[in-house]
Amino acid sequence: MTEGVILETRGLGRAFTGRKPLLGPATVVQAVKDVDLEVRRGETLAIVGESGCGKSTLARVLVRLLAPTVGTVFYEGRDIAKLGGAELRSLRRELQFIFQDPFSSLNPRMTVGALIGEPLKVHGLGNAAARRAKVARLLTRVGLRTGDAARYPHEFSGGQRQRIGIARALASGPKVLVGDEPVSALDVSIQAQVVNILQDLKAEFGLTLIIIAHDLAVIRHMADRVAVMYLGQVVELAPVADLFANPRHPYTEALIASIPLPVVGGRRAQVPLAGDLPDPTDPPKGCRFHTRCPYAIGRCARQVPKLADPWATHQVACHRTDELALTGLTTVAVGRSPEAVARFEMYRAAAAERAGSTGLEISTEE
Amino acid sequence: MLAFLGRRCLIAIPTIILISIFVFGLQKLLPGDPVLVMAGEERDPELIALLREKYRLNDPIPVQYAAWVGNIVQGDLGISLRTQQPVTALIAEKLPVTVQLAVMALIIALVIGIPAGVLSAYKKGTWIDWVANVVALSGLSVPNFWLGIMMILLVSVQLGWLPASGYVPLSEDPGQSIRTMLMPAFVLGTALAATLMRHTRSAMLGVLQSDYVRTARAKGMGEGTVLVKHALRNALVPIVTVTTLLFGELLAGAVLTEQIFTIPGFGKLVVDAVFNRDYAVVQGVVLCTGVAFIFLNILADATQRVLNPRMRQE
Amino acid sequence: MVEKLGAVAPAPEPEPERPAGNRALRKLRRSPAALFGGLLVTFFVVVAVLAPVLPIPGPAETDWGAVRKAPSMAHWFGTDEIGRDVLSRMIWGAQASLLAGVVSVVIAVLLGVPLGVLAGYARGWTDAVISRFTEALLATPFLILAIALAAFLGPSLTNAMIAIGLSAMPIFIRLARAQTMSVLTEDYVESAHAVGVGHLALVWRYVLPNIFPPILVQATLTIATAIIAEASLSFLGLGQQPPAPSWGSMLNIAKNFLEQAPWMALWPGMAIFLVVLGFNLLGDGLRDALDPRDT
Amino acid sequence: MNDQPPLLEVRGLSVRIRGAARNLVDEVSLELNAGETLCVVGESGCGKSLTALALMGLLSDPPLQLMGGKALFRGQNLLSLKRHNLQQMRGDQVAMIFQEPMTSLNPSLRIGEQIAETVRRHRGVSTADARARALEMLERVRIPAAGARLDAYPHELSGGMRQRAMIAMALANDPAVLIADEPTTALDVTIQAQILELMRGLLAETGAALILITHDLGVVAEMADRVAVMYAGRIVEVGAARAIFEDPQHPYTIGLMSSMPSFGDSGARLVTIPGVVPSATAMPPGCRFAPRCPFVEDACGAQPAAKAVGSDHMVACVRAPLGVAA
Amino acid sequence: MTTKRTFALALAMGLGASWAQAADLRIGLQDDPDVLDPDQSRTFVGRIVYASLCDKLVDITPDLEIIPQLATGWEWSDDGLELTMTLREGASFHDGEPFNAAAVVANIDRSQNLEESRRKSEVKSIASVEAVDDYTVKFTLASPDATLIAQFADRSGMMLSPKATAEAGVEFGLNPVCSGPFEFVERVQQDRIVLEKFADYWNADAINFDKVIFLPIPDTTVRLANLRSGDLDMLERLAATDVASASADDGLIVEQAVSLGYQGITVNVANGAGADSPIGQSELVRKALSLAIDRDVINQVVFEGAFAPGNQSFPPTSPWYNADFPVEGRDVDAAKALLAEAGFPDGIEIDIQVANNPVQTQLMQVVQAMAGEAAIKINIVAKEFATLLSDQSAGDYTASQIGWSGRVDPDGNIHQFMTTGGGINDSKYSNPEVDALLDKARTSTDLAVRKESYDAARAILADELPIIYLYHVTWIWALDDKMQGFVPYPDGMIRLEGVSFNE
Repeated sequence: MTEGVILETRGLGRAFTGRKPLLGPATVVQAVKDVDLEVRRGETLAIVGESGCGKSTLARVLVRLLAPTVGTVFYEGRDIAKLGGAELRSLRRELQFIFQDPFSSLNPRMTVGALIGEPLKVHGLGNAAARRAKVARLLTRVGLRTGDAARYPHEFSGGQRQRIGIARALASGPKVLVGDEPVSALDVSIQAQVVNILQDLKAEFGLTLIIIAHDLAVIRHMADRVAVMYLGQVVELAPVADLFANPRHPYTEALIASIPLPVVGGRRAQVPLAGDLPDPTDPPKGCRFHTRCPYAIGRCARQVPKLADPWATHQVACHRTDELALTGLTTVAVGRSPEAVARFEMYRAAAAERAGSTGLEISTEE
Repeated sequence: MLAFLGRRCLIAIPTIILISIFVFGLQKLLPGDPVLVMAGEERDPELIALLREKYRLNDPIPVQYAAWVGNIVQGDLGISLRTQQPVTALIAEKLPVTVQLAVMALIIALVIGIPAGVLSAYKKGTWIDWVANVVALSGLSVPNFWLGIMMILLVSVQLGWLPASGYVPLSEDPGQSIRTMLMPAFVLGTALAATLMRHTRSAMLGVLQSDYVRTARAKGMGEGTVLVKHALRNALVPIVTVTTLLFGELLAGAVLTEQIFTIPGFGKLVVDAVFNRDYAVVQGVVLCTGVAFIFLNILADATQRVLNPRMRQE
Repeated sequence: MVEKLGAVAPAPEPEPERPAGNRALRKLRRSPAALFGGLLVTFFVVVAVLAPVLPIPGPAETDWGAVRKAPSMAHWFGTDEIGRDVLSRMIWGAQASLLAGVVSVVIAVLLGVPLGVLAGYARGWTDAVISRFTEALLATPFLILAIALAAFLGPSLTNAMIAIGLSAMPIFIRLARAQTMSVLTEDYVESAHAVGVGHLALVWRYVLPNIFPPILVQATLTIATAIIAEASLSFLGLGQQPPAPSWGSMLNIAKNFLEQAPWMALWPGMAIFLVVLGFNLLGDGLRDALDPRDT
Repeated sequence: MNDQPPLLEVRGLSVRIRGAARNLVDEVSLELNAGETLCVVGESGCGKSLTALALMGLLSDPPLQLMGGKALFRGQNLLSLKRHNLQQMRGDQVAMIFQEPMTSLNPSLRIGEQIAETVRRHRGVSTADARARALEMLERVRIPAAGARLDAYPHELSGGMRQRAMIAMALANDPAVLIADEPTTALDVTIQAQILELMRGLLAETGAALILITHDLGVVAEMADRVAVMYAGRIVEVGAARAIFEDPQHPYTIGLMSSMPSFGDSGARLVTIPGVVPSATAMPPGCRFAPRCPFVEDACGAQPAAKAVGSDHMVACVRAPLGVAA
Repeated sequence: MTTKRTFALALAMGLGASWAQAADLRIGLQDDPDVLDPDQSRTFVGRIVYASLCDKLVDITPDLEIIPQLATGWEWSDDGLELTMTLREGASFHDGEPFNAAAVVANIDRSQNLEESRRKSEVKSIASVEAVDDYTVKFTLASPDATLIAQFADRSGMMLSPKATAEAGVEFGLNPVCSGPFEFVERVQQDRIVLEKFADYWNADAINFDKVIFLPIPDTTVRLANLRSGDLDMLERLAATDVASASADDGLIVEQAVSLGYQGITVNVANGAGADSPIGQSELVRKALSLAIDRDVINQVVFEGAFAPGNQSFPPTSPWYNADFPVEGRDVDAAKALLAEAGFPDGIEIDIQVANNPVQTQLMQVVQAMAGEAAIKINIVAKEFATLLSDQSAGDYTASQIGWSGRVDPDGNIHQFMTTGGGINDSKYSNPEVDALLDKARTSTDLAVRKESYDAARAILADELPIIYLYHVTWIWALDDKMQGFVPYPDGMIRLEGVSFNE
């Protein structure tokens, strides 16, 4: 184990087997394949990719919500598959998960207080009174009222529920927080509130964050490092600024190029990728991306590229990475008039002032 | 599809074995000595002993079960203790009767239930919906046998329109056959029509709210096309499933109806057999019904697959 | 930053407690059909409970001089085949019918739900065994099963209730199994795993409360079915035994006097119809009220 | 702007849930000129989809109820058409694409038939001709192996292909107006890029005008000629795309743009709009953004009138034009 | 409801009219008969079918006199051990086989020796039977048996084609071949039994129907409704409570005959642990119960006065009825006094089992109400008939409401119930004096001696009351008024000789 690495995977793979038909073999989907990843203490690692790339599966394997079919996950040097009893409980306490859908991930039959207090109860942390106090503290920390403890999830809006989910994840005092698309179900204005909270909490509790996302803007904003996945494999892993400015995998380039930017008359989103994702039950041989890659050569169809140099800061799995000059995202400037810029500043100041005067960035509903 | 059928049939085997155990257990469950009933008013002890021996009632239960299953595998369900007719023959004789009743009831139920359900869903929240729902719920709430009695009283006794009971084989006199079966089929069909109407309504409500119905409307399709081609066609998937399963229920639901209208079908056969302790008949009929029910289930699933393109390929 | 937010948070005002059922209750109260159903059920329950104190003749009190007399001022609902007051027997019979409906469903729920939850939760061979068992039970026609069981246990109201309960059990096994499996796919269950919630707590705090609404709806509707089933069994002479009245056994007798004394068949039939309608309406209302899709 | 009357002119469109106190869509007025793309942008629940459905006469009534307004299209008021005339209009002159390509196609009908039936309906052509047109449309939306896909069921296509089929269906009768409700939201970003590109191309070919409903400012910036920003059922700001992006005037528009994480300032705190969108049952009187607005003042208690702040730029805010003063 | 009615109307009008044909007689039965083999069958309705299907050696008159049928004459030897019968010439079986002495021998042999025969006890007394000539047959008895001739008036006397029995064996019932006025055509279980006129019947002139169709319709109301609607021409066992309305119906004829049987309460006096009860141990208690019951009221309330109140094993209409013991009136005070005398001044509680059919439970509820007024609390234990029977045999009961369908010969109504070791003596009543009297009555061919013995036994039984008799069923038939010539018989059978439609 490398110093500073809190979570590490080696040769990690997870397959899903379909129902076996009467004749012939069952269909197998390699949702995650050959993933070697280190997560450093205190960093925010983003895992990005399109639907079906295996990022959610990977997140679940990392916290032992799913067992890997091959490979190992090490948490602080220990193989989490081999943990049992007290060690497993402490793992559950230290690795926490935030779900994508704030509507379905909270038990509708439990009060908010019970939901947030549950991890404490499960892990036997404190007596009832202490738990109540802790719940109240957590609620205020995520910007809800202590009185909300007696209410039920359905009485809250999506953003508020996601805060409840975050408070619940934080209750047991985790070291690592894995968020599976934690803000993608939220509207932009609410998303910003939750992103801010996550960042504040990370700083306060010294958390390590692993964020699964498909929204590159959010990733650009939050992440320290980014892993790009395609069809179950990590194809590129790099510090965030480096990745956006100088992508080294054609797929990453395509992803970045596809982002529609909120700039009128700016760069139009490109269409560098033709066709659809291949059938995951029958992935292409060789480089899995070669069927859609504009730069593919014969070798790509035959040979599987390895994620080169696992210890480098910028890793990429592409045979041609050194010969290609790929385009990243340069600074995006909105052509605003000075009046408009001033207006935006005015808004920022007024919003901050208002948050200060009420003591809350967010006021509760109704 | 074949693979699907194969798998479903394989799964059905343990269930059928379980049913056979239930069915056989019924014999041991039913109190009262069948031989005493069979022996007649005088209850001659010698005869009783003889009958016990003849029907192997003295053997240990597992031995009896094994013998019974052995015979069934060879297509022999035994002999009615009461009339000495072979149970297979009895079943062959009664099945068409109950099937005719069930089919007629089903037709009545379909003719009433599906249009009512479609209309009610389409007119959701209006008085039409309200009336259809109240009528359907009433249909579900009225005890079948009471409805039967009341109808005999009204239609046969007071008005003399239809025969109060009995059965004429379809082959003998189709008109009269349908006439005698009409009232029972109606009584049996009411609850079914209600069930079907409610299922149709809920399936249609779901489908009518679906995006593709909205798409069809956005394309400017007429309401008739939307309702039938786009909505009902998709709603039919659950409706057909329900109907297939209901047919199984019908076979069972015929029990009381046949009792009241004195229709010599499956239901009457089995109830009389229970009361007469005619074990072989009870076992044979319940086993057949059970197996039929299971295959109807499989049929329902298969139909669903045929109707639903998403499930068609495997 | 966050500490600061917490520190200056306004003194939270204690919110009035709002249990989850409230919304459902409000919706239920807005549905005239459900209200009517509730009213019917309540009416029959009240009548059944008050039977001993109502100013009516005893249900077994006979009057040889008034056999099968049509409804009159003295006997509002007429008298029966041995000169008993039909109104009184109707009122006392309500006890039997309601009891039969409720008790048999309680039996079915208490046996069926744990089995169904077990099957849905444990999966694997446990599920296979329970499922095959359920299918076999379901494949045996309900009434035949109930008749056989009632015949086996001997004709009595208690045994009819047991028979109906056992016959209705597979419905609840199936429902509980399906609901459990669907609850288990919910994100909040995964969330519970992530937090480290144990199996028992998961079933107790997550599965049971969340499968409760559909079970409640099904139970209400099954009460309706069970009341009809009790009446059917009594009608065949396998339910409530004389001289104690039940609507089904009253019909059983009444069918012999359809011409001479049609009222004997009319009242019990109407009563069964109304109380069953009540439960059906209530069940429908509950279903709508508890349906999370339709807010 | 040109001097011709708009192709579609919406005035005072209002929708509410039956029996509710306030409108879900309140006095919405829009203009769509021939051949242009108008983007309606806003967060979930702002009424943008309801507006589109109302224009198509597709509001599910009950529970929704059209409370008033008119939508003049080629001299006809779409909102008061007889059912028969409306059906003739829909799918022919005005067509619509929906958000979920998964659920918006009929699962039990073949793709070809779903396109052909609208052709038959509106053009009265033979089955064979309609099928030929369906094939032509599938080719135009660049579905590979279009001939084979005619007889495919929707579930046999990928999400992107399905959305292409939807577009083919919508454009089959060469409509003058296409309404697209979040057409790419359910798609991955690379597929979204494909679809947006396709739509741009087809619009240019056919000259159809597009009302694009979306929540994604990036998509708006790429596609829009003009933009309408909706908040809580009302249009708060409307104008040429460049004006809206480069010179937004309404505090909500500013807040919305500020909340977006940009690709520049990694790690800094995002500016937010405090609070949450008011629920349908608790719409504030007056300016609906007032409770969340950092610039709120007493005058916001009254419904603000739309003010022109530029040649093609209207804002519904009492503080507009928002200056450094006050 | 309106829609339903219109719907039914529309369909009813669209369909054909009634299908009954002129010379087909349709008879509604209360039950579906069991196997149609006289040697094996045991149901009452089965016998109704046999009345048209199978001729017997002898028949009875409505007054229970024995008259010739297939036997034209008979003679007893003086010691009562030999019975010689002259047989009808020219009678033949449905399969064309001739009826003769050999056939009689074969039939007696089958009744005695077929394993499944339920007639064994009835012909037990016959030691041998021989064909003296073609049309004379001689029975030799092991001991005198006065009841034998009466047995020949029922299933034991039914003559089956020896060829058919030899071929079909135990399965004869699936296709019975006899020599009666009608021959078997088909049977659909629980639906119908169809018989067709036998052209070669010796008394064919008296038969006016081409076909007889028996239709089992258990529900009395439905049965009556079918008669009214014209789907039946006649039915047996009209409910007593329907007599008034059926009589009032111009289109119907009601015929009645008090049956040979009885209904009562059998008390367990010595049959295992169940006998250990006040009522089982004390005849005073049994008497008290008997006194508490008003048999007239039962008859009025439950049977609308159509049945006959009873207090002994023979109905009042029977020549064997003991007029010294008329049906006593109700006396609650006397009943209470008897209870007190028996040591139960505060009353007692008795469980009485009853078959769970409407009529019997109704009866017991009336009895329960009456007994209650005499401080006898009756708990009605309703059981299914099969259970009731096996519990009764096993002695697993205190008292049991059960009846007996009755026999032509008085012996059949009393001997097997009241003698020690009697076949169906479920109360296990045992009194040597009664045993002697009943044995004597059964062996004597002297009617006076028999009557005297039965009267003496009755005197004892009236005190000891192992069975508390309640009433005698009246057979009630309802016929369409186009029927004529029907004669009610106390055995409940339907004899079709001389019956016809009156068009």
